[in-house]
Amino acid sequence: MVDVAVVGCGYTKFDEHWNRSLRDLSTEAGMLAIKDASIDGKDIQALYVGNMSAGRFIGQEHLGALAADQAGLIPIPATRCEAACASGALAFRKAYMGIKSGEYDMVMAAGSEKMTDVKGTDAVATLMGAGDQEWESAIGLTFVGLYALMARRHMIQYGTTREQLAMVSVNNHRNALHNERAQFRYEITVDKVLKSPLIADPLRMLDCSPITDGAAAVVLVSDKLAGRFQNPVWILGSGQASDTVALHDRQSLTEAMATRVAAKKAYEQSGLTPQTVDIAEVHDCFSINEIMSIEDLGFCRKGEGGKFVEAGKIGRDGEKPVNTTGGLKAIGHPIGATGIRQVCDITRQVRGDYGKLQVHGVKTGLASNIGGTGATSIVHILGSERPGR
Amino acid sequence: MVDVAVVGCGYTKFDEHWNRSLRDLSTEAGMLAIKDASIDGKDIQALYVGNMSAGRFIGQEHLGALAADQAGLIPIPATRCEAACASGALAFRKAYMGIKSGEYDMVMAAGSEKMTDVKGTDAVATLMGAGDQEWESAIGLTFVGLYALMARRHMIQYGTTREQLAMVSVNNHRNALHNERAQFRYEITVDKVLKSPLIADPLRMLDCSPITDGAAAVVLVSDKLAGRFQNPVWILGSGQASDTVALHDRQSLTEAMATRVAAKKAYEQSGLTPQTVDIAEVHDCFSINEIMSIEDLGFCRKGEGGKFVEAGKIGRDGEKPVNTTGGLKAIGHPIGATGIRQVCDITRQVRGDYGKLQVHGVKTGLASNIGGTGATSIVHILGSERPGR
Amino acid sequence: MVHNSSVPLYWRLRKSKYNLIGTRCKTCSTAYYPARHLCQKCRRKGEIEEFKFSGQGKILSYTIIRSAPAGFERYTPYAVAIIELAEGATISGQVTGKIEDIKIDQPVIPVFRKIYEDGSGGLIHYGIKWEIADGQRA
Amino acid sequence: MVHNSSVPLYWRLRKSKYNLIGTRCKTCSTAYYPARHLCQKCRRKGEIEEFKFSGQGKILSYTIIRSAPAGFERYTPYAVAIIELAEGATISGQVTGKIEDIKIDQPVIPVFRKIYEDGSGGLIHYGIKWEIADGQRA
Ligand SMILES: [Zn+2]
Ligand SMILES: [Zn+2]
Repeated sequence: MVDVAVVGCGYTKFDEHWNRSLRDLSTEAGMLAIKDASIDGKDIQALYVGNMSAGRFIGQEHLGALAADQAGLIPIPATRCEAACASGALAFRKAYMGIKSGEYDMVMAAGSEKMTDVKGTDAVATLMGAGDQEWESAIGLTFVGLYALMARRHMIQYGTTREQLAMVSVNNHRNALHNERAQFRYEITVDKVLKSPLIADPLRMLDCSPITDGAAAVVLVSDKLAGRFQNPVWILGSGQASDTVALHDRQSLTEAMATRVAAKKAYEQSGLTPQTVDIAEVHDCFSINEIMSIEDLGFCRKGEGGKFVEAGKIGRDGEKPVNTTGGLKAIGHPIGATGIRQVCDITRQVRGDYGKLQVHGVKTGLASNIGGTGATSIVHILGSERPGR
Repeated sequence: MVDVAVVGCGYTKFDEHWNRSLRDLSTEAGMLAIKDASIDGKDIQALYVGNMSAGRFIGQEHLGALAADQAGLIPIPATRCEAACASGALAFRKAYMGIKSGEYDMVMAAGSEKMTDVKGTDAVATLMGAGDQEWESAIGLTFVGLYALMARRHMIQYGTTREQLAMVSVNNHRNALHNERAQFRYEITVDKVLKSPLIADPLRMLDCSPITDGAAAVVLVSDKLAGRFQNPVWILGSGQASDTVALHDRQSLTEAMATRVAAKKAYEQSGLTPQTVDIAEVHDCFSINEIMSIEDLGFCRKGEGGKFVEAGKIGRDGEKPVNTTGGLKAIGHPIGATGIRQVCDITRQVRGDYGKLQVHGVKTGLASNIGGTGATSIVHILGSERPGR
Repeated sequence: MVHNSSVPLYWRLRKSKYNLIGTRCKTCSTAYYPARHLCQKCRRKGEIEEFKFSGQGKILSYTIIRSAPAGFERYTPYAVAIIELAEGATISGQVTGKIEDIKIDQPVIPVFRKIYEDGSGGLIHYGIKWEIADGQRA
Repeated sequence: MVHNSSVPLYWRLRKSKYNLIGTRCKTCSTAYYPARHLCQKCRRKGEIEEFKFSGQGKILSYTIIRSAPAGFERYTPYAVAIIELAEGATISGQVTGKIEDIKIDQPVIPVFRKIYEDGSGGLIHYGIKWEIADGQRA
């Protein structure tokens, strides 16, 4: 069995980049990761690109070849992976499996999305491509609407409060204060969240991750090459699972079955548990998703996510620091880039070289990236020690 | 090293399916492959889906989860792969690597495209997502236009004739006569091709593969499971390479560098050569591409593809039977499905159970799937004997 | 960019959407709406038949859409709910009537309404919306 | 669905498209149009600078588009060529003038023209087309 490590990472400023194209952003992210790894671009043997909807956002498909082309990596194989908002983690997982297959020893996994070339209502419609086009989009549902349906049910079933939801956003904004690449670098309060405009009741503007342009990239190597690098961060577990595309077809509106299945696999492979993993990046596209994810990943029992947040356990100095660099809410959410950005942040925290963003003593971290309303869920666990063999 | 075999395959009728959706077609193809393999759907551990542009054709992304959902395969991991017109072969290659990684022992690779829900000019624009949106689409180039630019150059550099181009379509139509799932099942003549309307000079209507709806699927297993199946068809070689997305950025307009790189790898792995492989499925999205592919795959020297076709060497009883079931031209070209359909046809020919479509004595076959104007090229070689070890 | 306006798509689903017609597996009695042609439980052993739902249902969850996708801008705010049908399937749908009246677990009945009008082509899309059922049925 | 009509995209590329401005690697002298900000040969060792092309070029290949994509329907038939610029880069572009006059290897010069008009918004997209150069220059 081949072991795989992350040896370089980087992401662009996440922002509304009116003056920059998808290809610019992708190339910048790739160069950042190459520089971080101190390698030569020529050493990379394959490229995996996560992107959700460039076909609709900018009229461009064939994103793998485009990224290889722009980064001067031709003729290496380039693969675009898509699983809606989990496209980034999907590219990462396929890159990892590419190395495990024995085909490659060094690959790059990147993610990107350029969302601000279309007007807002078109972006909202495009994002619904992650849901069920025939039965959800067709009746005017939006992405935030779908998560609102989950939020209301969660509040009724478990007594989760509006304030607890708001605290998720407050924590994410606070964590982003020192993240120079975050879209929003200011603190917000529960009160401010509760006074922000309703978007889809009970969710408000400040429960929602924004529309963002950005790209992220990481370099992965096999154990054969890992010795050349100072601080390889090992992939200890990788799990992926699917659920129905339409929310109304699920067994439960308040639980992401796919996350539970994917997490179980990643925990088993890593030998870690929800209790022993040090930090987590979770998918807070909307505040309710962070609460549900905290539960589905096993950090607390189902229904207790709100209380877990309220008790401050997800803070940087809490029991289980979550989204220590700002999460999707404050860093921004360029769909295809997010899953890779999460891995970048876990990698830096595990390496222990993250400056003002560093959480003390992190040896292991988990990244959970969710597509649509939970139809795809991908969980990775990374750590500083090579997997026991 | 794990060896991988195809043990089941099937594809839907390729057609303008006004009354059927992408999800219907995908599910049908999956069921055909499951039935052909005589397995239970529950045995499948992961799903890979090739699709180019459902986001623009039907407003639906997240095609992996959708296919798993519709086929009742939840919660297995589902991955959508995209490399424009090579999306099918890309899904196949990733499925193969998934097994080689040790992660899975039985997976399904499927491909699909639903192209007739939008009007013709929108389909033409959507297909240009495979090219360079900023510098090719933006000036009104079309896909056939790009291949026309190659055709004219090929004619000037190598003396390839208009008649030779036409003979490609004639051969493909003849080969489809007994293919019940082909979109066009009638013979055409060189004269008819030459009298069909000009679309982008020098290419005419009958040089072009059509707009098609359809889906295809195959089941792959590791050597551990292959013994359970009667006629496993082994993957002997797999190569993938990239080139610039824009045609104008290439080193040559008459040679697909990526195809040469991908083919070289597949030949080396398989121990076969252009001379010893029995048959080939090549990517005849436009007639010129079949001629260039025949050259780039090494069946003849660069520039002699036209003469190779004229001499009848690609016929079912020729020296190197090409597209023995009708090719993209006559079977139809539902973009994401084509690469998987090619593997289905090679699999049946190698198994030797293809009825009226059977070419006698086929032991090995090559499938070449090209994305865009050659920015992605993927070559697979399959055969009846397990790879020598 | 409003893909819901695709005429073939509309045409394919109109019977099902106008009449609440789904499918049912004769083998295990599971009812599917939207229709599935492969029973998720019995797979190939399941025998699928067309099945008309009664339209009786109740609200599992709901939201008010205040920021709409392209094509629905002129209808905000509008209510969307997940409805549990009496026969077991669950479905998303718009809820008509006064927004303040909508509550979890409330019984609803289907009504035939305009879903939206395609801005460019002028094609009007009809379908089922849901209305709060009267007191007796609650 | 005409993504070329995106205003930010148009704005980002207008300087480059109006003025034939690309880039050049000072290290190896390779010229890039469209601009690249990473030299394909020198990679990080290459120093990239802005570079204005002379506009001298010749036709490598050409075609006549008779079946157009959405947005270009009203302009058929129109000619598109791949142009090799004197400084080494190659680019796709429309060729103005009489279609019959176009031949391989013919010298061309850039002219500023309307590329197309966005049907819905009415935004007119300008850019460079190519014109057959006169006899002396051939
Ligand atoms: Zn059943
Ligand atoms: Zn240079």
